[in-house]
Amino acid sequence: MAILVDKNTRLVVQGITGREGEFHSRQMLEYGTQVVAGVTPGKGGQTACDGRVPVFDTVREAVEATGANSSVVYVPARFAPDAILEAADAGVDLIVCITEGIPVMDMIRVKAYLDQKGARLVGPNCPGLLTPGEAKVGIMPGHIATPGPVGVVSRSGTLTYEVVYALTARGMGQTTCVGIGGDPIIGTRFVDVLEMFEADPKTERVVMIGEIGGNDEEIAARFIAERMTKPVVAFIAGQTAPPGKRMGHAGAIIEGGEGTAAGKIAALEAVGVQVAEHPEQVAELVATAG
Amino acid sequence: MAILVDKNTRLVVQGITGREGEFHSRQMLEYGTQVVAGVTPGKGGQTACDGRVPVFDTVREAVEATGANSSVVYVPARFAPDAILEAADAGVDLIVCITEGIPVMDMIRVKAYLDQKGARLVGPNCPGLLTPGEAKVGIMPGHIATPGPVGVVSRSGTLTYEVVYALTARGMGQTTCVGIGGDPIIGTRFVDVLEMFEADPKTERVVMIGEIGGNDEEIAARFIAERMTKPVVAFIAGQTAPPGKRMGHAGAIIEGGEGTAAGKIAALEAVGVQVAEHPEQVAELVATAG
Amino acid sequence: MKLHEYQSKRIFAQYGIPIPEGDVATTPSEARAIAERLGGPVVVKSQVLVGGRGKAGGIKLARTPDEAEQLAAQILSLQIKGLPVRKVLVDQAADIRQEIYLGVVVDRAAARPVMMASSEGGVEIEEVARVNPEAIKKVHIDPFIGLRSYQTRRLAKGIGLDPALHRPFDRIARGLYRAFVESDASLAEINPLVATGEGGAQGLAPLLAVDGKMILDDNGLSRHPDLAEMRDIDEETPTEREAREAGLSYVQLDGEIGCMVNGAGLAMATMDITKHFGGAPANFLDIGGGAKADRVAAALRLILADPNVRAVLFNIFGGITRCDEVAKGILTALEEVKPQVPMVARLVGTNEEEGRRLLEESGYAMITATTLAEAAQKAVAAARNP
Amino acid sequence: MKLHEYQSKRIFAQYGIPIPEGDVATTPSEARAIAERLGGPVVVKSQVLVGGRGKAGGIKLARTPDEAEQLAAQILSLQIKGLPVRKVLVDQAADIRQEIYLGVVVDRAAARPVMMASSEGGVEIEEVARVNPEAIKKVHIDPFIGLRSYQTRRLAKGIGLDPALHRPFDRIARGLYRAFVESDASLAEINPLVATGEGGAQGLAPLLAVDGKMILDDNGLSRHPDLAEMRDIDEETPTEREAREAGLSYVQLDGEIGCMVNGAGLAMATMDITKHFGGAPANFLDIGGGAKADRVAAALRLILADPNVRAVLFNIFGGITRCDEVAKGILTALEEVKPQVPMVARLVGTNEEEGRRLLEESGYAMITATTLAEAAQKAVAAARNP
Repeated sequence: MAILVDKNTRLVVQGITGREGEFHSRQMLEYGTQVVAGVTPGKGGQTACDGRVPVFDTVREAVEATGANSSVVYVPARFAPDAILEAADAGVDLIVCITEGIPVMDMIRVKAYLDQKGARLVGPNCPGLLTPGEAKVGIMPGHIATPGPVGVVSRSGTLTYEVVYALTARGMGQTTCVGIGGDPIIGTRFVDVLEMFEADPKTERVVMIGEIGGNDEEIAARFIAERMTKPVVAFIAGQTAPPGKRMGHAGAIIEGGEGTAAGKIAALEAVGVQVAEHPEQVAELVATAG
Repeated sequence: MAILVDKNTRLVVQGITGREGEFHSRQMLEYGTQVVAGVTPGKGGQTACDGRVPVFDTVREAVEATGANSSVVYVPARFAPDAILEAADAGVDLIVCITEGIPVMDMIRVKAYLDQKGARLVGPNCPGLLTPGEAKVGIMPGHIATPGPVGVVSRSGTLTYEVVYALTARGMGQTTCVGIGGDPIIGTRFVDVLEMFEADPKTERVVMIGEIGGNDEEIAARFIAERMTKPVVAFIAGQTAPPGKRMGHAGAIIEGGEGTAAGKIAALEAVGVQVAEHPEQVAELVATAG
Repeated sequence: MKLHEYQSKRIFAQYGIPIPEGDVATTPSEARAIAERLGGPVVVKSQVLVGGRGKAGGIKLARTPDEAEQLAAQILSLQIKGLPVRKVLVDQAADIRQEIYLGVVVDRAAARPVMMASSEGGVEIEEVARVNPEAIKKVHIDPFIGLRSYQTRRLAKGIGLDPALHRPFDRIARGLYRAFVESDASLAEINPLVATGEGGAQGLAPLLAVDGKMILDDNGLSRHPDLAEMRDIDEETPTEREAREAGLSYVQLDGEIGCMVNGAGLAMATMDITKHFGGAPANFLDIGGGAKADRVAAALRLILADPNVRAVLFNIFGGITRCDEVAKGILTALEEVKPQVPMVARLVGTNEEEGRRLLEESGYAMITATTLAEAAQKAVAAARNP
Repeated sequence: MKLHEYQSKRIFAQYGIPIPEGDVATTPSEARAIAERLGGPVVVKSQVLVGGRGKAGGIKLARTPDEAEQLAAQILSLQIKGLPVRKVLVDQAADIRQEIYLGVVVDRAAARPVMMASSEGGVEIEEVARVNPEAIKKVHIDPFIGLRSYQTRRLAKGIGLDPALHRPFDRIARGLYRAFVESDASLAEINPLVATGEGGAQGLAPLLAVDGKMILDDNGLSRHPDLAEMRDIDEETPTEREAREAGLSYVQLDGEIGCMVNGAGLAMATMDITKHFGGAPANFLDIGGGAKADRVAAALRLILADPNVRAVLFNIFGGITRCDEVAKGILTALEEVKPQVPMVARLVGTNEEEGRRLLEESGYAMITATTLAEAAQKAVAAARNP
């Protein structure tokens, strides 16, 4: 078992003929992901990745021809909202958006529409999902992960790799690694993933990697206190970040005295979550958590 | 039993201090409807109908103070979309909009929003609802109806009164009379009401009054064939209407050869519905239907 | 409210839709001047608010300004389906490789706009729907997220459009949808949308809206004063205009029984029953909900202004309309207009006693009836033997 | 991107929000001329992109043009929180009966905009939230149907606004929301919105936006070239500007260890761990996903331009970014800039072998590390003993 993606994931890649889209499609194929279709408007009928993936003009055609049930979006920010909506309208269950730089107002509308449709979005501006040994969707480097009992959820990209790498190095494999993205408006939030990990029989321990900005970690802390039985270890990036400055991610900013790393750490520790002092320490805490 | 409105309806009147709003609130009170609140922005704290109905500035306040569960809208077309949305946001179960002249694009947006919220709208541009002996909501004259086993649903206003009047005159009372309105976009359509009548144990026979324009009657015919066990008698207005001319109602127009009375009559007769030749004949057919 | 072709196309142009160069003329010499300015062959097109202009000889190709002047003179002297041609549009002739249909209407059952495209342009869409419904491709449009490019791509592929034209098609389709929404239209149609064989690179439009049509939602007009001004008063009969200005729904028919009814459904039913009993309605007339005396009076004046009317049938079923108000209106009008035809009155519902009392006490001779069937029969009889 | 008060208020005015008469001056004599034109008392307000202008002496009331000139001279010579004042706004002074707060921000948890109003205007909303949270009233706004009048009525009642001001308040609130949406803002705020005691009848605004603030979503700027032009280049350090133009996320800090990292979260974590091991980060620097060699080179030049930097820490975890590309970028930059400080490189993930090989084969002296902790410790040590 795992969450969100697994061996049964049949993936359509939106923007497959773009540089990043093609590069990561190859990586996903190599990892063993069932990349069943690609979409690039105007290139329907061609193939990508050395003839291994048929390309369609629209997601609907891709879904009809290949039975794709999930999609990953690599198209530029200007076209990404359209791509997400297209996937939702074509009826895929899971949409993973890697693209960064989508305006917040666009995402507010996209999310409101997806909520109506009941489609699940992960991202945008996220590294995607990785269920070790089964499937990877997105851009996470597959070789750093290995199957095992730890669920990982993170607002960050490369910081996630850092933690997963350390877990793997210590022999603690993962059920699924989920990058939820660093934007203010995201499709799937900490609590959504925590709930899935709590329900997943294979997941025994959970790692949550947060950062400054917003109050998603505080909401997660409440959820952990009320609903989680499995141990959670956390890390919060940005203890040295000055207020009022956006730290790369559109969502990573301390505003009006809210969203500080200190506040988040306090909220998590108050509900019994162990919070690591640096990324590699997460693995040590997971090893002893319980 | 009845559908949509009954003795338990607790009604808030939006636009109660307007001329029509106040007039019909009095009529509804006289009929025995529980008119528990009125709303007119800026007149909160006053009363209407000789002190019998408290007036609030917003529907939310009215609902909180009085437990209103239904609303009826008498405000001018310019403000009616806002009034409907306000009622939906305040959580009332049923919204009846009497107002005519609301632009179609406004209603498309309002309906899409209400569908998300799960709120039921009847109308706009409709005469409202009447459950004889229990409650009337809207502008139907109460004295023409009497309790009994016939469910009445109609796109028209006064034509409904005509038919109800004839039914009552022949001793055939009604469970509920529902005016769904004559606009192209309406909250509740024939099939919705037919389904309720089919499920209502007190309703034994159903009268459906259609008119030219659209294909709601044709859709109803399919529903009747597939799902209705109770006999249905129909009348379709506009047999003498020329094509391309809007006959009063925004929705009553024969366009591109579609929406003719002849087509609707044929569709209904094809599924075994008796179609009256003139309004008063409906009562005769109901008396012998079964 | 219908817009003329030239009005519709000017609106389209505001939304980035390429239209042919052209202008409107009301005289042959103006048409000549436009043709001279444009250079090359032009199309001279009658501007009347009915279909079938081509078949009626209202659309002609002119190779020279001379010819444009002659053809404009000819077309400006036409009557098409009873409407005099008062204006012609003189457009640069387009090189036509392919004709497409593209239109937006409201799908009532889906409660949202639907865009339709067909490879069979230049033909009425209803005709295509009858003969070759498969040729019509549709996408429904969510009112909140609007028409999206992936939807226009589906349309473009569906009608087999050259992939090189997908992008201009997308821009035009989204422009048309915006024009539709922002004008509160109930129809916005480009037919034909023409593939010209030109490349975008030369600055010439590869797709061109050669003909256009818009129908506006009357209920939305009050918030578009600029569009409301486009109303062509020549296209309404004076009676229809008077009715509209009085807030009445009125449609002139060719029968002899004038009908005044409250409510559109009941007005149609009243017409129907008149026919059922052997008469013919002279009009559809709905005085609307809650009509006051002055509106009723205006309605009666309209009916009596029709020389074909040989009897008047009042059928009022009071709800939001009060029978006493209607009676007052009738009496007000009768003081002014001295009708030479018999009148049958049936007033039922809200304040019906007061309404009947007012009519009875007025002293005017008025036939009364209780049921609609009775009223219709009496009106038919009265029209035959006044 | 933050806008100045005067820029924000000009945008508000485009949405029908009444603002005081006024104009911007860069010299005392310009300020005098504006005060003369306006007549009566004026307020001279420093235009800098930080809060606390009032306390810093950056906002003054002038009764005469003479006084306006003097005060402008005084304010234009100030530095507020390190920023020189280069412009003043000279506004007609308003009669202040009541001060209200009105603002729109994005509520991340609800995934929609929220409008907040408070009767305690003129104070920072964060301060009100801390001291008297009950005074803040909120309504969430559906992105599809927008802010509705029944919602503004709830706000107006909630803050106890005089009923006579509900209509102007509704117009202003809906205008502010439209300004927010149509500018792709992440904040739009009027503070204070002032009740002037004037009646609308005299043509004077009963509610006036005396101060305004907008922050724009950087991701939305590309579709608002008019707004993008409003960027005040004086408010960025040259380094920050260079970073922005190179597509890099860069924030200057005051430590001694220059950090180049891919990914914002990892960049923050790298800063944090540097501190954890006793060092201090000189900057936040995210080279972004999929960075190419030239962007990496630009990043390295930025870091080395900071004279405080005593060691450089490269922490690259390859995903969409390839370690070989990063290595090429580092080498390109090194050819240009001859760094005098030690460098610690840690490259893991996609194409890490190729990246390491490139660095090793280049011949530059570079300290390498496997774990982040190791890299941070080595960088801290290297900075101390170069």
